[in-house]
Amino acid sequence: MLSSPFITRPLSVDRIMLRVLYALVPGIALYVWYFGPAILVSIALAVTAALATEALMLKLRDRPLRPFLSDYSALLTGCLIALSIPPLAPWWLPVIGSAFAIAVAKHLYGGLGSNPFNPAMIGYAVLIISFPHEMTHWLSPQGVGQSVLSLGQQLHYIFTSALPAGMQLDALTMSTPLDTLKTQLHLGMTVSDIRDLPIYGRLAGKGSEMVAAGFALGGLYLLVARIIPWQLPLAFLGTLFALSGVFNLIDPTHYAPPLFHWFSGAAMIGAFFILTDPITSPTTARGRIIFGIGAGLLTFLIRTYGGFPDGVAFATILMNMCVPLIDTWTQPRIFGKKKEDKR
Amino acid sequence: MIRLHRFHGGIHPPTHKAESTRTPIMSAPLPAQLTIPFRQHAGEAAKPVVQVGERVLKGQLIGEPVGAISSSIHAPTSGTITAIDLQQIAHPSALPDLCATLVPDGLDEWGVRQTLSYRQLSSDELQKHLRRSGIVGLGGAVFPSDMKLRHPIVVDTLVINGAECEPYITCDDMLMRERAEAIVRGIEILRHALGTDAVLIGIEDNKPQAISAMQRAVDDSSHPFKVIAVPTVYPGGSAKHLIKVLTGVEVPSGKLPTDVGVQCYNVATAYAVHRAVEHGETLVSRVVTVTGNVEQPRNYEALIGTPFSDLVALSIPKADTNRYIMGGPMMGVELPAVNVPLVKASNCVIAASDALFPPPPAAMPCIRCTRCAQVCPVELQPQDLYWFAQSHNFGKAQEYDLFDCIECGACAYVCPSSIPLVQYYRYAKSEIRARDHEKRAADLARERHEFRQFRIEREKQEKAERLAQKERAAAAAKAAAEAAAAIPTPLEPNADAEDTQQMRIDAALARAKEQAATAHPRNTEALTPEQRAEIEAIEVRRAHIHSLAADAGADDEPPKNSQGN
Amino acid sequence: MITALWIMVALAALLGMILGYASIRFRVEGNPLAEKIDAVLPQTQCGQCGYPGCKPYADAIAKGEADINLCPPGGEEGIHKLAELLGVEFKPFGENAQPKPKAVAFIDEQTCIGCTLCIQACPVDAIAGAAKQMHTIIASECTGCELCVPPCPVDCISMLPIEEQLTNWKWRYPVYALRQTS
Amino acid sequence: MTDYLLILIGTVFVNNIVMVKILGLCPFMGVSKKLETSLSMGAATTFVLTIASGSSYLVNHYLLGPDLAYLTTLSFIVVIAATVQFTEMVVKKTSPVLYQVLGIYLPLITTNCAVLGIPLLNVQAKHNFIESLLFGFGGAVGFTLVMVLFAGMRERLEGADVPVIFRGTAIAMVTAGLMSLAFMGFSGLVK
Repeated sequence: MLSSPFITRPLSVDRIMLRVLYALVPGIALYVWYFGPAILVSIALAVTAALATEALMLKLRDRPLRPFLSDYSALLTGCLIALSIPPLAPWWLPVIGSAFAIAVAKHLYGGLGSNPFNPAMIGYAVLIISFPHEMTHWLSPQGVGQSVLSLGQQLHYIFTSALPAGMQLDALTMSTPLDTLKTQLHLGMTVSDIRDLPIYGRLAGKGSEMVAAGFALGGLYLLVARIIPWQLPLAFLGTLFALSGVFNLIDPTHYAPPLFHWFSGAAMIGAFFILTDPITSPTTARGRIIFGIGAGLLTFLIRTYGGFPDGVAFATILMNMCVPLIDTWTQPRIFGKKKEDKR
Repeated sequence: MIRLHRFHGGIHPPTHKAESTRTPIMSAPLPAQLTIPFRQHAGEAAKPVVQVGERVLKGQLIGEPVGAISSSIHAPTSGTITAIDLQQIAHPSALPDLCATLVPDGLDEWGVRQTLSYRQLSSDELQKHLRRSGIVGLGGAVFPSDMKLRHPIVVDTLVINGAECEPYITCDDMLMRERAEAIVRGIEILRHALGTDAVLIGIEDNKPQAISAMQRAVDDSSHPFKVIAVPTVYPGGSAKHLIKVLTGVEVPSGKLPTDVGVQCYNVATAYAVHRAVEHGETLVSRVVTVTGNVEQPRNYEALIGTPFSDLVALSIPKADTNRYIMGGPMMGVELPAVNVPLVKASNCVIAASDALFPPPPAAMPCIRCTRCAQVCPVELQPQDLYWFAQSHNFGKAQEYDLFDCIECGACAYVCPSSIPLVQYYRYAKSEIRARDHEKRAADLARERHEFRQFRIEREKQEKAERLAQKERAAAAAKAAAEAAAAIPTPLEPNADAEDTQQMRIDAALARAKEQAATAHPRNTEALTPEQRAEIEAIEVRRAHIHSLAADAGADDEPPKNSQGN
Repeated sequence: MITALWIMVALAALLGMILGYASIRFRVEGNPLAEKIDAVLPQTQCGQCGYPGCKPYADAIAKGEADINLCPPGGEEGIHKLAELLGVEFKPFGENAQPKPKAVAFIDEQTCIGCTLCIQACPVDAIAGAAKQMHTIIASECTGCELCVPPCPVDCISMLPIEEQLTNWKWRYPVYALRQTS
Repeated sequence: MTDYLLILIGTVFVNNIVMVKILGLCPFMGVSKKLETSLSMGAATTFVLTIASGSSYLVNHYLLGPDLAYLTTLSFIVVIAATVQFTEMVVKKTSPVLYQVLGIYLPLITTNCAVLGIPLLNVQAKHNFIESLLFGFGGAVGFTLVMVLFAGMRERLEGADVPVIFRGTAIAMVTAGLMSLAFMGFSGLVK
């Protein structure tokens, strides 16, 4: 017999995930506009691998395929992995990343809803530690690189790792704006000198700043549609802004300004699409603020002092580890209980 | 104007109240047979006080309260009790309970109706009268109303609950529209009994007609009651939440409203109090909404014990109706069968079809989106409670305040994964209760076992003492017997004089000893040395056994042994 | 080499002194473990474990003389609790010690001859009656240990399983639709 | 001052003894089923490690010196064993429940390789007394930190629908591996 309540409001997991996917569209569109369609190939590869792994794992675990394949969560994981690795990467890079993310970080823990770590970020971390070389060949925005590949040539490279005769990979790719900043600072340049380099635009990297803006736009939609809680992006971006602002005020020659931090690397996509994964983020309002602040702090530290070009992924999984504790220690007061009554 | 307060969360499901408020309350015809359960209230079930075959009058007591928290059950109409046995009732378990079956004689003849003048009544007398009249909270919790007047309580605000927040249900709405004056009189009786001045009548603002009817009745009565429109939000009709909205006071977790000086009654209860005090009518009928998938949704005033099938038939269910829900769609229970009887808690019955209430899709895993936490009126973390309940981690669930959950269903209503959250909480709660019960039973058993062992030990000691006494007495008797060896009439007169069992036993023992003493030499005459040696060996063994037995708190009496061989 | 030896000896002596002092200063008496184990046991006092009651069994477990899977009335859950308390692995019941459904004893009052043997056998004094008078089980206090059954000379005691009623009915675990493969 | 701070941050995060140096895995896996237990275990280890690194410095510096360096390991073991014994007695007296809960893992702090490892690393790195203490304390705090985080995750995982063959230690090992992966993010932060 069924138990009450007998009526429900029609909103389902797949619709939530679908809206998150819609929100990625402006960012991806701008990505294609500035960097060419290679990213679409990458996304296709990652998504296919993610769905295939999901299906395989479900089969192995003797769980129904349809509801889980159609909940779009694997699709989203695939997209996020593709967006966080260089688009002109050999085909096996997104495939390995997605497969690892879905198989180990998601299904070993029991699939949707049980994973303590963000699968996409685990996939990314595994790739950057295992294949650091391949992970640094980012495409130059159109008009900045010395030569340009056609789509056919790009496809050819992705699947065979062979470039057209006479072309060098270094001529096509560059390191990310964040990475360049770090390297050049080490070489003794000042921030303002570095930002005069051709790869930089008004706020951060040329092209990539617009992609970040696209993700921010999608994120704002998610906020307005109340798909994601406001505390997480606000606390994360706020902390990043405040920290970089303070350091930039103290020593503008060695520390990049706040908006540079916001619009470079994975800050925007992280703030709105990665940190806000409900499964791996805290459930209490105060917990979310702590989580966001922690992630912002770690991102800034790793970007500024650490050995990796971007810190969002590591900050995310480091904070993921803290989620159960944050949840336990930020339980809100319940109706009819005074604060001190609580445990 | 009074300042209203807010509580966290809540939802706004479609109300569907208009359907059943188009026509006035209709009196349901007398059914062919009534089934009256003896458990219609919170607390102990009532005890039957009528015999099978007995003729009863309307309003006559047929079940009397047992224990402190209990209430009375009355015959809803005049007729004959044809059975007192287990019958199916409206309960999610579909298990039967003790019910009286009453076949009406059609006269609907009232028994003695004791009317009272409440102004001369002390709170105590009123309390007794309500208990006799079987008045319980008609909002759904069916808590005996007399308990709410019990001393020592200090109440400064009386809250009257006319919120009726659940969708579909309109019985309180219609009652307020049509019988506002009687409700106000009932409120005045309760106010008088509680000795308070402030009375706040909270009605959700989606019932403008009820609000104006009640306002008019209050104005006419010239009592200083305040009728207050509260915002429509589910579950705004939960007593604790209505109190919060009206007074801003939160009833502490695990406490009663009276602990913060507030008492809360439902409007239908106030109406029942008025009928009981000023008309002497015990609680034998109530207003119930019949709605949902029926042609003519409306409210009926029906006798307790009326089969739901009769009521539903009056409203003509549509063809695709396949199940019935008692109560609202948020907290009601699915009826195990449509012919189960109406009880005091039944405020509504909804005919349901798969089109009206589509069966929920298969549950997906929880994605911790916290939409449930956003709507929880108790500010719990339903996603955590679910996580613990589904993994049978009851200790943790309790730590996360599972028992503060009011099972309102708001969490399950918004859950994008369609998880039957409330059922998980009910499961966890009943498991925890069962465990507590087992724990208490185990503690009781331990206590009783320890007491028993203590008792056995004590008895053993006492026995040993008695034995020692006996031996002393026997020795004395033997000495006396030896002294009076010539005269073979030893202890009889003494025994008669004393007339105690103890002395007789002592005498018997003494006799036995004497016999043993005389018999002993005869046996040991003319024995071979081998036999003597054997007997000695046996004696040694026996002595050893004796000492062991003595150590173990020898139960056997030594004289018997000495008779041996 | 000699220095090294001396150093080690000196070190050992010094630390030994500190530890010796500590062992006197922080001495602990009593074993609170048996009591904790006893609290977990169901207190049926049935003796199915081979010990004359729950407390002796608890003492035996605490001393490490008895296994944790000897208490059928406690059920698998009882073993889990003991395993958790003692930090050992769960151990299933043996062949001849399977838990039975909960039951209470019932005396057939027609047959009872009033011999009081069952009263003496009951570990929790849950049988009321006197010599030559009919005996009755106080159901609410009966632990279902079955110890009263064998002594009865007329076999008038039977064990009735506790049936589900409104008062002890429990909500079921929701059926999780996704567990079955579609 | 900054040096000391860097030692502390370095040992807690960057060179975490469990996640990066992969020391002390036995209690890390064994006592991390419950949050409270892991906290207490962390506290006990912190106490032992701090005392042990301090006293082993003293033993090494004043008793052994460079001539008797071959006695380092031996004497450290003796010092650690004594400290653990002492801690055990104190815990048994002050908190019988904790004593019960920590069970075998309390005396096993003796064989926690992190506890021997840190004094030896101290000798290797030629830390002075304060640095040794800080290094020991920081290492222990790092140990406690990851223990507590790990225990929190394991408590939550208890309710998860983990595939049967991965239940228990297997999924705990996977989690520990992924945590270690996350800690690689700190690499390069402090030398």
